[in-house]
Amino acid sequence: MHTQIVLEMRGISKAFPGVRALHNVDFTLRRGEVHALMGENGAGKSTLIKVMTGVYAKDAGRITIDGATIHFRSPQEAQNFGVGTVYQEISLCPNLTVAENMFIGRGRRGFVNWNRMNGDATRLLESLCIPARPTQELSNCSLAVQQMIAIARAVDMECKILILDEPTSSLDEDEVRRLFALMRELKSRGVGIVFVTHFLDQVYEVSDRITVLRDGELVGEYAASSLPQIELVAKMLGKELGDVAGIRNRRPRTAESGIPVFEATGLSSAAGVRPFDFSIHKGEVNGFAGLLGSGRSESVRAIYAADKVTGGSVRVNGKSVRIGKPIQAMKLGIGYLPEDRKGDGIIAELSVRENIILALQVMEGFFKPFSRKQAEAFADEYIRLLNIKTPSTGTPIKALSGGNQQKVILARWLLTHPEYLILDEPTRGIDVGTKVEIQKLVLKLAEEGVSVTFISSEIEEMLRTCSRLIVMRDRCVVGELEDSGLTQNDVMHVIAGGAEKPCDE
Amino acid sequence: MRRVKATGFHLLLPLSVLAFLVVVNVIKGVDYFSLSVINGALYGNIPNILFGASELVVLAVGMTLVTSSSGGQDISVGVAGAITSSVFVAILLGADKITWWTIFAGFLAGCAVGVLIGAFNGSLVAVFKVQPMVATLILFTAGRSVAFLIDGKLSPILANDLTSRIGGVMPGVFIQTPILLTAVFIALIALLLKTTNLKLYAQSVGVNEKAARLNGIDPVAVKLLTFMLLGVCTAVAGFIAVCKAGRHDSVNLLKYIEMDAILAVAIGGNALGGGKFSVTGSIIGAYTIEVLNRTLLRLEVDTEAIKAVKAVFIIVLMVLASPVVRGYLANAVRRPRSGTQTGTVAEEAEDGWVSAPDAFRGREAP
Amino acid sequence: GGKKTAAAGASPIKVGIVNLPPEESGYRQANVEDMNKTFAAANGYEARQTNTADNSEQIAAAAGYIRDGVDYLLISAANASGWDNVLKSAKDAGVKVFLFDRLIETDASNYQAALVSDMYAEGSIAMDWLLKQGLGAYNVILIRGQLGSAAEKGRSDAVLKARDAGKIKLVADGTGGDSWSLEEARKVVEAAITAGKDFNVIFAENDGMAQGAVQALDAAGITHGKGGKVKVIGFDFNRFALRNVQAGYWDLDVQCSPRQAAQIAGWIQDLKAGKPIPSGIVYQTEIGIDTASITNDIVLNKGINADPGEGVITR
Amino acid sequence: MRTVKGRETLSNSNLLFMIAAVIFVLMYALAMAIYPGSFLQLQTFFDLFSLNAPLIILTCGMSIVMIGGGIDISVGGVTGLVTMCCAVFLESGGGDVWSSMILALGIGIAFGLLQGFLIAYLEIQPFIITLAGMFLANGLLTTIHKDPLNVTLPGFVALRDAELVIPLLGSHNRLGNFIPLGIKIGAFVVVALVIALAVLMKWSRFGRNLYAVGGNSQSALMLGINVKRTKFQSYLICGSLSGIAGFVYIMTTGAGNVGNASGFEMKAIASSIIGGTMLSGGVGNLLGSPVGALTLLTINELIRAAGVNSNLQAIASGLLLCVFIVLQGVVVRLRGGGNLARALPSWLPAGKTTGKGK
Ligand SMILES: Nc1ncnc2c1ncn2[C@@H]1O[C@H](COP(=O)(O)OP(=O)(O)OP(=O)(O)O)[C@@H](O)[C@H]1O
Ligand SMILES: Nc1ncnc2c1ncn2[C@@H]1O[C@H](COP(=O)(O)OP(=O)(O)OP(=O)(O)O)[C@@H](O)[C@H]1O
Ligand SMILES: [Mg+2]
Ligand SMILES: [Mg+2]
Repeated sequence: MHTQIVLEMRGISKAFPGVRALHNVDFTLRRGEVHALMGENGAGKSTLIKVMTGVYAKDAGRITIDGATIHFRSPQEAQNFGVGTVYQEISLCPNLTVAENMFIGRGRRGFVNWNRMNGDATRLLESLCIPARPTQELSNCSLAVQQMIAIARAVDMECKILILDEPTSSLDEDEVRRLFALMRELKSRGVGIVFVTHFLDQVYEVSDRITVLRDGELVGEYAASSLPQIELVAKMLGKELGDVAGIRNRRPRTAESGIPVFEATGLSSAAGVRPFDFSIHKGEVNGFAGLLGSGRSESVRAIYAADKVTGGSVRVNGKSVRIGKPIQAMKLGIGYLPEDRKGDGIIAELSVRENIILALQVMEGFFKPFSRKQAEAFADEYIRLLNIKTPSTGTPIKALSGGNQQKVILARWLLTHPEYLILDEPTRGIDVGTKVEIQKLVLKLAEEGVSVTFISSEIEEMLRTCSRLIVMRDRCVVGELEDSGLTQNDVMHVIAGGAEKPCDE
Repeated sequence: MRRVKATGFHLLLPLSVLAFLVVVNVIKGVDYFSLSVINGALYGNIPNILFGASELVVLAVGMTLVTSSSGGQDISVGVAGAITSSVFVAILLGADKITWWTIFAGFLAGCAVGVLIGAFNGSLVAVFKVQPMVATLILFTAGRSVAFLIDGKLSPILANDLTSRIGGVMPGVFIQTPILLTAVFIALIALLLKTTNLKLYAQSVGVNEKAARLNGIDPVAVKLLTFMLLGVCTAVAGFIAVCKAGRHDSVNLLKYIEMDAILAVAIGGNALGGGKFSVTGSIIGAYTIEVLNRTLLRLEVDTEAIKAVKAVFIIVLMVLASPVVRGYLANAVRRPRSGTQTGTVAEEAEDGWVSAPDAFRGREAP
Repeated sequence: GGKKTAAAGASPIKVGIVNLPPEESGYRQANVEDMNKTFAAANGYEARQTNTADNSEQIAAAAGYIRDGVDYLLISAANASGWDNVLKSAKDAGVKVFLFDRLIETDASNYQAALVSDMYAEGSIAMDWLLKQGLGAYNVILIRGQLGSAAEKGRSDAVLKARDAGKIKLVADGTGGDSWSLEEARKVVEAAITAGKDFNVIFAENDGMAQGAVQALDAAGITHGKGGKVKVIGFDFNRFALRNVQAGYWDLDVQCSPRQAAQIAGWIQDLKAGKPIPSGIVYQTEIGIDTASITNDIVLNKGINADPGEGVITR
Repeated sequence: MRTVKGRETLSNSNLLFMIAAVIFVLMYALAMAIYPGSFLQLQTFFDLFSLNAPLIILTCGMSIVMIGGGIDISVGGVTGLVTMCCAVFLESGGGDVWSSMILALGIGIAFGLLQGFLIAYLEIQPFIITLAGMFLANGLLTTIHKDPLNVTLPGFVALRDAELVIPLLGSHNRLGNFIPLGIKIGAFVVVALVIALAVLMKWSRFGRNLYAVGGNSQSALMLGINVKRTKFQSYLICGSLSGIAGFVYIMTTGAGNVGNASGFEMKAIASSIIGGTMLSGGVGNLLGSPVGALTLLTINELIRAAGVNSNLQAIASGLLLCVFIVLQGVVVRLRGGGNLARALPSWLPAGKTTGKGK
């Protein structure tokens, strides 16, 4: 019996055109442990995983599983070998049913037994409390549900290695808790689990060991118990993290007086959000709080007219206006960073440069293209400002790591210098260091007089930045919380149902 | 980061294909490039190629735009060219006397009809969300009859000096007029792409329509616009074709050119699934097809076998240029120097070379 | 042809016509027009015409007409085979079938009569004329139409036979493709010119391709027509082609008449009157016209499609 | 605990198929009402199958390739080539019906193998390869034999003329004679193939994998599907079907001919799409393929029955096509405003989003 090691990667290197994503990285996974893989955006975590599962061919290095050297040429081989993976960007097929997505590509049977598959799926969905029907088309499920389905699929595979790349990025606390319970159970069965996340608390909650990557190189492997959080952050960033606590003090006061920058009454949209009132003042930062699927995204989409607006009136700086299309919102100084980065945000094939200048360019108009030089200058400025890791401004955005893609979209809106900026989950998939940077940025913007609506599934993060929280449940606004004394518990209480006002039809 | 000046990497496919064909031609006989002056115009293989490919080039340009924004192809371009040129001819023959002005007016009317046709196809695609190939199937089915009805009588004849100069050569000008018209057209398209955001808009819509809309682009308008531009292209192509032929043959004018136009776009390294595009590539692609056709004639391939030989040519060229084969070659070249030269390769990606041929793969970020 | 005037009040003769689409060619346009004009309601017919180049659609249409109960069925088949069943059901239903322009490979008892052009004869007319020109050497560029089509087979046949007999030399053998394309024909000639080939005859299997070939000659500064270096031969009797011949710009055009309607209508009237009519294959008589034999009368009465007017040539 | 609201939604594949089917049935019913003479006869309906079996078979093949996100322009060319090869073979004296069937299938498979390999494993754009495939087939055809060739082999002629006669469902002809309903073998081949392929696409591992590949090939890869092999197989099936269609073609018409099945690729694509398959992949229902083809054919029959003027026939069929397409678009749009378009802008019909898998 040769040790407990199930997976061993030695000297892994992988280069993409223009970047060295991995350089001589070692990674060891033992049976029955949860091993967190940590690092900043673009550190190479996802790449390491993809090299392991055969999505990418490695340039150098050796991978052994259970002592045997293996070389997967496709994810299929990895899967057949007992490696279950949930990739960072949900990789399911939107046109298949939920059940199919759970079982496709598995097993050797030549024909599908729909009854049995749906039955199995129902059981699996129920056991994990996933609110979806097996016969539903996947595209009808929300992102979170899709993520849960992907996890359910991987978990169900009876694998010896389970890899979870940021599985929790769009889950709520309840679901995270359930996922962790599941991970512990699998662990007890001897499964080795690789876990990637940017939530430090979560790391410490489930992980036994932590491997840190930085800029594609191995920093080290540590036992979770012996690595304090501060030190972990320092190792990830290669420097000490600025004081998070300091942020809170600089929280802006609500500008109570004066005309709101944006004001809506009875706004509703075709996506199904109930009519709601909303306003934001100059320099204010507010946010929508609520459980997953409570309609936060839909509300801000209604403000930006991303969905068809079906009712309500809107005033910008006191003037009554009609916002029927995103371009009208943009012209009024509203910017919107969408929640679904892949679907609504990036233009995958276009370059980082084009992605950055897109919104400003559109506002300039069809007949006023920026010169190449100007565009480069804009792109360079924001790549520096947000510390975006990209080989060049000409790289297609799809070649960037998830977190860096998010920064590009943020840059796009900052470049338009909006008066009012809506950020829906801007910190999803963003590393700790940058997360703090973004929070600081939001507050700095507010100081400069920009109004910001900030949505995050981390209530703590919202508390740190927002001066006012609008609470939603079941697609309707149920309350509003203000002032600095708020704690996470207060908010949870309101969200959970101590309703201040009933949800009226 | 470093600026890489290497541009045009995406043109490798069409250019290498073209180069290969030229080499074949030169091996057949070194006289390939010989030029002479006949009747006051340059004559030789090269002018013949430029002359013969003019309509195809024009249509390939428009097809590229439509492909980019809508992710589909317009199969009615040949038919649309027949209709627009029938309008042109009708106006010319309706006038008392054919002057440069009537020709200009007829051309404009043709363009207007082209825009209308584009608007019709475009609105089916953009508003009713019909897939382009099916939307344009309507006109593909009905169009030649429409042209026939506009002609009124059968195959009207354009026997006059002015149009035959447009289809041939102007006195005192060294180069055949269709070549010049094509050059002017290409220049105008270059100007259009330079002075507007058409490329950015079309690509954004083609790659991710939802995201484009959230950034203030109106996908419906952009698709309509590209279809209308293609409509203008069909008018230009029809104009050149009918002036060349001197006769409006609603049956055969620009027949089967749609497949060649689509092929030109593909050979140009553009993904037929939409998104990033290179007009230059398509133009080279169009000339490549013309050269290929003439190469087969020059090699005196058996008439019966000519299509089969053409197919073999295309397949061999595409295999040599395929991403996989290219990947092997590139690896063989890159290996010894890996890690150091990052620049050019990064630019590769930017110009859509890497992603271009994935036409019908699911497009999305990794 | 017979002049027909329907007896007033008599119920119209029901005719179903299965033809190729007018979009197919100039020949077909003339043919379809001719059918429409002859079998018009004013002449006492109730005619329906289906125009498609698809064999199965044609057969379906014929079957449909039989079900509709037509008296006569006129067929110009896209495809020479596959008709047996439908022709039998026509016989069962007492429907008289006339074939026009194109033959069907079936037992002659399955139809009444077939009125067609003899493509082989057309080729021979041209070849015989050519060999009488006393050119010394005959270096021919052959430009074929759609390979495998009846016209291409028949017209090429004469050329290939003459070549095999050593009477002519085939310098280039090209095709205008499935669309009998002017542009393609031009390319064939251009290729021959740039390759430095010596030739003195262009045998183009239709007028459009002959025009393309002539354009190539003009661009290369090679003389043609009456007194020119190259003899130009076209087919189909388009009026513009005849005018070119008349102007001495081309040398020969061979007729291929699309006007079968009058003849068939005559037969129908004869049948009605109880007169005997021919059965089996009936060939139309056709002529070739060169610069010497052309007259305005021929252009106006025998030509098809638009007339550019006397003295007008197409460049 | 959140629960799912019990709204049952049709998948896009089924939705588009339903729309196509309903519109087809309505159109046929309307035709029966207006032109009872033609459309009330059952023979008219069965002739649609008997005479157009090759097209319907090709449409099935095209749908399969399109569901996988590809396209095959060569189907018509291959079908034509097969008819000629079979004709030459049967007329050569040494051929018999069974070996000619194998020959037909063999040619189809050969094209499928070649094109599938180049597209799936060398990742060349399917449009270029299959267009070249069409040229290749056309070129080989004219090289082998370019004149029409009637097959006279008795065994084959018997097969060609064979039909199932159903006396009860016949009708009276012009002379009052009773003509029983006849159904050709091709129609049965079609029915058998459609059922087999629909089962294949719905229940087989290959079928489901192909939907996944068409929906989002990247995801399909990550889900452990052998994307290349799946694509390869789809072209192989399409090629084989072209071979079968070729044999059925010659079985219907009895001759090899240059013009056989030319232009069928466009008709097959159109039929597929009308039948609810999306060119962008991942959406489609094999049962829709015959419906799409029948829709196109019924449009022809309608125009014939109406006796439209020759010069206007193409225009009329274009207009009918337009009406049909717009109707389909409108239905999808209306439907798109409902359940499917949850988180999407309402103007964006649901079909589109799943099609592209973005
Ligand atoms: N397909 C690709 N093509 C080119 N470069 C890539 C590709 N995938 C990743 N990279 C590059 O490799 C580096 C590592 O990316 P990776 O996705 O592994 O980061 P990560 O650690 O997962 O970051 P994040 O936390 O943001 O997800 C990045 O610089 C990225 O730009
Ligand atoms: N693609 C979709 N298809 C169907 N229903 C959806 C989809 N996306 C969201 N929903 C539903 O719409 C409602 C509101 O979703 P929304 O995304 O606005 O919620 P949210 O509060 O922003 O939550 P999240 O944390 O997921 O962003 C929920 O009932 C959700 O389940
Ligand atoms: Mg990652
Ligand atoms: Mg949300």
